[in-house]
Amino acid sequence: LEEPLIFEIGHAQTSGVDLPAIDRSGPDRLGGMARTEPIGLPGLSEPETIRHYTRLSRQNYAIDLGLFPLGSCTMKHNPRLNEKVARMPGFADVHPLQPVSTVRGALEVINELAFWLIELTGMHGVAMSPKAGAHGELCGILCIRAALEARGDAREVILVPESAHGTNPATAAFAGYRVENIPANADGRVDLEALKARLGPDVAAVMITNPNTCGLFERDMKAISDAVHAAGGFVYCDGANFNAIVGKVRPGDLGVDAMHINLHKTFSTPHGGGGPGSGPVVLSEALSPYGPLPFTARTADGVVHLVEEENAAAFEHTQAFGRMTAFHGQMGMFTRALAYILSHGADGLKQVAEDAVLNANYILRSLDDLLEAPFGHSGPCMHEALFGDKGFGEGLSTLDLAKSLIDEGYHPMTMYFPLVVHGAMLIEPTETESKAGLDQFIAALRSVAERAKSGDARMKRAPYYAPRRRLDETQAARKPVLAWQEPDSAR
Amino acid sequence: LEEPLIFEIGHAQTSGVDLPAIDRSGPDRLGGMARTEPIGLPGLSEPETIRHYTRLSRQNYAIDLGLFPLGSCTMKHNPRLNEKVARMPGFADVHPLQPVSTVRGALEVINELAFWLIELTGMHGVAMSPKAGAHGELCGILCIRAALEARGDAREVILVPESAHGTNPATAAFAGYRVENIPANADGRVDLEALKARLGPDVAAVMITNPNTCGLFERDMKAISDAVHAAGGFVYCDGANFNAIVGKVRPGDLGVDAMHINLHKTFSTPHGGGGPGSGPVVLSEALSPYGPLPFTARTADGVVHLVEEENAAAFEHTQAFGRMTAFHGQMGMFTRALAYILSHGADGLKQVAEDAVLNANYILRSLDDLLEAPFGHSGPCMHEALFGDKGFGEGLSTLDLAKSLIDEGYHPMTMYFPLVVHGAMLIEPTETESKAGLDQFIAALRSVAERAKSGDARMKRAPYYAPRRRLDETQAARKPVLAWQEPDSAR
Amino acid sequence: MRYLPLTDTDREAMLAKVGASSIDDLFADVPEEARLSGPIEGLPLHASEMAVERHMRRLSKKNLAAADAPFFLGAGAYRHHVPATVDHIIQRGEFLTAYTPYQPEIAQGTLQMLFEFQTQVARLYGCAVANASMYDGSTACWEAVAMAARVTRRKRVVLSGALHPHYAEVVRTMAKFTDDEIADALPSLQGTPDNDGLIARIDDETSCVVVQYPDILGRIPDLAAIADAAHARGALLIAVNTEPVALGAIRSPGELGADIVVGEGQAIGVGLQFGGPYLGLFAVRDAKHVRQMPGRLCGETVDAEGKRGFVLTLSTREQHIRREKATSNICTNSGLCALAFSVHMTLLGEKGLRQLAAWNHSLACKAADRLTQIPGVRLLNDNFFNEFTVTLGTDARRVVRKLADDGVLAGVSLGRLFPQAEALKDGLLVAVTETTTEEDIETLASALQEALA
Amino acid sequence: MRYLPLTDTDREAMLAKVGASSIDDLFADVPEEARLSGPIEGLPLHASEMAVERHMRRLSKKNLAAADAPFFLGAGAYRHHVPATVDHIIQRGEFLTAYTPYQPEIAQGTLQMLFEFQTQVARLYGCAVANASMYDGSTACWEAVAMAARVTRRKRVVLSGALHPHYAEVVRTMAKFTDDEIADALPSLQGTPDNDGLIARIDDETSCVVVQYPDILGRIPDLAAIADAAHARGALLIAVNTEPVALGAIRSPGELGADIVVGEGQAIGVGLQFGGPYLGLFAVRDAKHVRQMPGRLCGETVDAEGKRGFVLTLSTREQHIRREKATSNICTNSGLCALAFSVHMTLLGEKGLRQLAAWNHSLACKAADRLTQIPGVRLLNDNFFNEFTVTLGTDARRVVRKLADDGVLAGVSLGRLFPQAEALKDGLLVAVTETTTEEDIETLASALQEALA
Repeated sequence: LEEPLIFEIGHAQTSGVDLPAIDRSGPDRLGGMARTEPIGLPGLSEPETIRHYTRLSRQNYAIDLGLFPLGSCTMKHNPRLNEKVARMPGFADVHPLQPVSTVRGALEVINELAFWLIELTGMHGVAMSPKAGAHGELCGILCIRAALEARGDAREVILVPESAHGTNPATAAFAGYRVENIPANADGRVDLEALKARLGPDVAAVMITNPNTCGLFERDMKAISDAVHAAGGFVYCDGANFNAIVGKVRPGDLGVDAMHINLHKTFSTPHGGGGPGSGPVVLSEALSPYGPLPFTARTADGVVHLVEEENAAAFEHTQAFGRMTAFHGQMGMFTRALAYILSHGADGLKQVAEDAVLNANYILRSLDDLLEAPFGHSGPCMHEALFGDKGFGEGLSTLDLAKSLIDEGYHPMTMYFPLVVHGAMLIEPTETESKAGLDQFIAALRSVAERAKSGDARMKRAPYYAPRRRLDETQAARKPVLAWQEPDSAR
Repeated sequence: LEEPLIFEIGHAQTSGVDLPAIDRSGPDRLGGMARTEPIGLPGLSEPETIRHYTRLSRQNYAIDLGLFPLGSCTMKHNPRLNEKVARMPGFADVHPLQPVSTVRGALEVINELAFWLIELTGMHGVAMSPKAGAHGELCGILCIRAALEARGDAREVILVPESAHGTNPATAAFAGYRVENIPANADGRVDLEALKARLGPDVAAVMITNPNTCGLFERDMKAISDAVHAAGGFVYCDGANFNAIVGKVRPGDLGVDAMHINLHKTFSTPHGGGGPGSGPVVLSEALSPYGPLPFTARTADGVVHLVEEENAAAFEHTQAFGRMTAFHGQMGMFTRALAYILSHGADGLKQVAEDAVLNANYILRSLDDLLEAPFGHSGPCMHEALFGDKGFGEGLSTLDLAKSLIDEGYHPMTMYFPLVVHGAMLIEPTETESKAGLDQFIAALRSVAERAKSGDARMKRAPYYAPRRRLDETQAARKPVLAWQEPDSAR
Repeated sequence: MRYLPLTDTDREAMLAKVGASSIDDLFADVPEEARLSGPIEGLPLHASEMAVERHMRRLSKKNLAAADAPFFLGAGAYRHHVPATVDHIIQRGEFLTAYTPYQPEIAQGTLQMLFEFQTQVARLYGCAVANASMYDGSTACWEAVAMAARVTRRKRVVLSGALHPHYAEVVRTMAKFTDDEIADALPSLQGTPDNDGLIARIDDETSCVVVQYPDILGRIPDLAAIADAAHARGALLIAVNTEPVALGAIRSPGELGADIVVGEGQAIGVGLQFGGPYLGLFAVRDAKHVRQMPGRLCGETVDAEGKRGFVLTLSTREQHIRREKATSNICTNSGLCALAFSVHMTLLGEKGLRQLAAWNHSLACKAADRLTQIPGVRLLNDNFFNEFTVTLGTDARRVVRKLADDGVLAGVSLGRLFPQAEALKDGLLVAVTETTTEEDIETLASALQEALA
Repeated sequence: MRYLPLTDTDREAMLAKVGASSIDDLFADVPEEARLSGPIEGLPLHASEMAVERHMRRLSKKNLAAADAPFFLGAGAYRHHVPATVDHIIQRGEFLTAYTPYQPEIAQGTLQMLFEFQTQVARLYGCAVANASMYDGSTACWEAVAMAARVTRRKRVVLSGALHPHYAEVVRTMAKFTDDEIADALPSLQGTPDNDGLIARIDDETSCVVVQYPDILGRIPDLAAIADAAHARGALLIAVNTEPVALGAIRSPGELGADIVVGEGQAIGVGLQFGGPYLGLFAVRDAKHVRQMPGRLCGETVDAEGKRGFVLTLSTREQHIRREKATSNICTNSGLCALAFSVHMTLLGEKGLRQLAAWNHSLACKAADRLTQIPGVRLLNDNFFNEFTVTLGTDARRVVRKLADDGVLAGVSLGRLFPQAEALKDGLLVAVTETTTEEDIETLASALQEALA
């Protein structure tokens, strides 16, 4: 049975809520702006609503159904305790502008999480308000720009490795910088000498992902940081891959000045089909004075304060570059992330990193006889394993392999990223997969890889057994249909 | 992907809970009964657990996925508010033996629900503790037996119509009665004259289902009651079909002495894959003194009391026949049922009955040109429509039609019940189905009915598209495998 | 009305299709005098979700939730921490809103779960076969008694005095109607159960002996000795367990010779819920008795393609097939509670169950030691799992009520359980689980000391 | 550790497979000096679910939840009743734990939902196209400003003084780095918005005018007049809405000529959550601007068999394709909040939304009438939807704090929102929704009267 759109089954006169009749005395006070035209919003009764969305949900793949090996995305198990905690009335049912005396516990959550993020990264401060990873990147880069401007040092360039996430250059550009690429060496790591050669008085910052998107730890990270600092620049670290080293390595010890933390990756707040994320940014001592408002601060008496525009001076924070968002950040993600950190504890977080890396290496070494592993010689991988498409049969691509994997019951890996590897396949199993589960996945992947190498033309049209066959993305972009329209009025 | 059993994927040393290490000083105090042998219980981590049960769940059909047209079962929408209400800490997290002063609200819920059940049925009292419909039947019959014994009137026989649910005769037998059948007339209703002829001093009670399992209202109900009462017996009404008349007809007005109410049917507490149910029994004035303990009673000062063995005398309830269960009944179902009743209100419950009956008649009249409707001439049906298998092609049965309906995306109807119709198909759509949904179902049913009449042999092996093909029930019963065993030790 | 999808337009079109001029036509078979002329008296009209939620919340807040007080009640219902995963799973619509799995092709989720549940219960109980659950422990206990009568063709039931009084009362109630003869007794306030006295009551007419393990006072009876004595007279031993967590620490009833093991499964996964819905567990040590069992059974089989699958089986025992000749009139199980139990047990696993049991026992030992430091408080039983009896030298019922007024839920007084037994009235049953903190124990001790001063 | 399935046996076997003798071998590329020698300082070891839940509950109870007090706060975040169905749906694992729908064949659930969501938002806003959501209203507001600069190739932004001050501050912050010039102002305590003053600030360099509707004081500006003025100068009108329920009662910004309509969707389905996660809504009146839009878009297409399906589309605007040339650096949407919004909106439907809006407005009118009976309290604006400004004749901030101490959450003081504006300090914003009872209004009135006496 195909599930129709709500616009095809609902009616403007149907409602799944019951509201009392209004006893209205006198005219409205809307100043003549009362809505007169129909809006065009269909309603469904509650049973129809439950059924519509339940049926829709079953067309989705999800972690709850199986391995979600998206490299760089850290699709790990989302603990159900965290969902329960986030719904406690003291967190879910408080208004961001309530008098501070009535939200002390909420401020304590933010402060406690901030404290552990700083501890885990070995940094000096943290901006909690960014709404997602890319927002956190922007926040970090703006801190750098503010710090440079504070010393009257107008720099124009940010260096970004070719293998970086697209958000890195986009963020740098959005913050008004010119982006230049840094080359990689044959190992898949940043070319230290080339970088050093490029450094100079125009370079505001280097944005590095570590572990990098080839799945490798940047061995020279400290040397890179030292060189950048010596040239008067700052080091931004993309924290998307923090899961590989959490509890084992502190970016602050490697000279990083700013790093965003995707709470929805390392700290397992649910991805929710595309968000919400949450991207706190940890900051070095040099950058902390420029962090945005608001934030929390615990005074010696143990009280946690909310520091906003009006009382920033009292907390000696007068150089804030501004405000990233209304209110105080993603509270609903903070409660979940804090519950996650406390559940794992110091030993558990270390085990997370170790199992994540072990699982990735297990995948790497269970497949590198069959699939090209371009950096398989560069040492162990971290929490993700990278493969290329060398040896695929005529006309078959990474996309075909990925779509064939759907027919085996799995979500595909990240494809065509990083850009430095042809037909890249980036696999991140995460630590919440069992060995038995990995073995099953490896067997499935080996089977499709063998078919790809043997040139099985059937793969060109995969998937065959999904809720939909391949979708025509070209048509979607060429003649965009972005909203439903009544059939008679439609194109 | 096939989902293995937990015994095939779990380990005795794996656990999805973290418990602190015990600091045990001194030996245990288990009196030498400490467990030494392994138990054989596998554990799974939390991610594996979520995935196992999520995958299993997807092999189920459910109301949330589609129409569930099981006649006599009243599979209607389960409101989500009710789930929320049942989980409120004051209901979910209270112990049944807490001092009464700490559970006044819980007792009020029971009392308030009891009040509305009495109002809705026009009866005199209600026993709230029965755990399910059949348990309620037993309770009602025991009240009747206690009442008869109290007047020194030992009767031995209970009369039950042929079309009754199996629980009716089973209950009567369990309560020590001999069961005799009452014939039906050509209309599908109880043969009043035959019944009258059978009444006598040995007949303790008549058990009637009204609306009956042929989907018809027993027009002569009042006459039946009068006759039974005149003969010194009692009238038990099976309340399974109360949904057809709730808010419109009160069984008490028809002379009923006892009727159980399936809260999981009429009042929509979830079926949960087979329970828990809840079966309060409403009682006439004649039977109320014999109702079991405990129950609640509101005194003139508005306080709700728990009446148990020790204080029954204070509440002038000394003739209770005993106790049906530990504690006070299905609290978790009471909260849901009360929320359901208050949500619908007097107008809504009436609308429930009307829409349930309208939906059933719509199905009856949309199919009776194609399928045999044995009592289609007997007037409108109530909340369920009954069909027979007349005209099916050679070798095709109701079972084949039902299994073919699975391939159309629907759960089959109730089959081979009531026993009075050959190859019976009993369809109860309930009031929570939309007209569009019914139309789709009717189209599907017409299509399989047409195939059945044309003798489509392919139907013998349906379903084809379900998670399983037809299962071998004979083997299951002949060589029962009722628990998992390690493969090497297995049969 | 938010639960009713039909619109007035739909209703009109449908009435036309069925050939009725109004909805009243469809109720034509209901005699005029039986129809309600107006709406149900006193019942308000339909209400918004918010209004109903508010009303129910107001009632909820009139109760003292266990989480909001030091809490020590047991006596057949135990408060354990239920992982959030359990509630997540049981709220999956595919489990929550499914019917009894009579159509196995589209009910393998429920069926496989039940098969796993049966295996878990059978192993926990040391039995060959468990059924797919029953209403609760007390009704399962009666069903076991009725089954023993069928198996032995005898009618005399020996109940241990230390059986939960509600369970005993359910058995007595039902026996009145089935003409079983009940030999029961009250528990005596001794440190060890009176096994000899119980054994002495067994005779050649005895169908079964019913013994709770651990018993209502928290003592751990010697099931093996009772089993031997029962079997020597041709009777069955029915063991009743109301705290399944205990079986992570003590030997299983099946291992000790119980023929039928029944119990309350609520402690694992289900929660307190003011007494229901709960989860009746039912198992037999020897598979030969399976056809005399009540309740649903799920069995393994294959489908037409040879794939493993599960079905409800042996239903010829049941009422919908056998009608008045059924082994029981039961027609539901406690499916969703069984799921909760099974999910929680899967999360625990053997390791977790044993750790949980050890933790419960350890905390209970601490509590017993602490409470017996209070002048006037005496520990009745030296051996126990997570629940024990103390005597207070005064009416415990009064003390419990007083402590409740002070916000401490002190335990279950024997006077509440056995109101007729004057000799027991000083006794207080104290249960301790992993949800009890050492601070809770201290609070109870202080409050108790003050109340007894 | 309950979230980690590997056993030690697994780990050994896997290390053997990868040819490492210990896990440390796999971290060989991490320089020795960068490795932590011990565990993170101060962080305890792993904890049971119960222990963590207790800790979090303790923190939760230190807050005064809105349900536990008469509650009148708004100012960009509104408390509405969210049907239980909404939370049930967003907790379905298939929605909760899915990734961005980059593999459309196995993500039609999320994609169809987004397509429906986009349509709902577009219709509510009176626009042609809405995107699949953004972080929140304030960041959506900035993205609209940035988009206007791309469309008009101008750099001067005129902000209404009655724009939410946090929104204005986000725009000012970002503009510092993009060299946009911001012309802003403070609101004046007048009963009607200063449309003329705003219009006077538009010049030929203006890329856009940003106007909140209803505005931060609860007033309803005449968008049509502003739109005309902006268009006459070649500027775009950006309308900002922070209370979508209002649009069930008042005309849509698109209908009135706004070019870009952005807002906060939190009020429908999402809840208060102390400020996040919220839901940025973003729509354009004219589809021609779609390629300049930021954020994800879901579009309809067909699959290889011709069946209707949905995909993320026009991604050449986005960072993962365009990198530094993208229209925005945004790489998530607020997917689960969008789902909550869409489910709630589907339950409401047009009828429900209009009823809800009417109820809010009616209650707000009652509250305004009641509060203005208090000596010293003056209603600033005669026209409003569900939120209005009163002046108290004294520092409202102080009054709000005092009432909070008495358990009444009285509203948002203008002093909290505009600490720099002495002239506004007597002002109090009062929001009233369907969750407000008449009793709440009475409680507020009494408390306010007492505080002002």
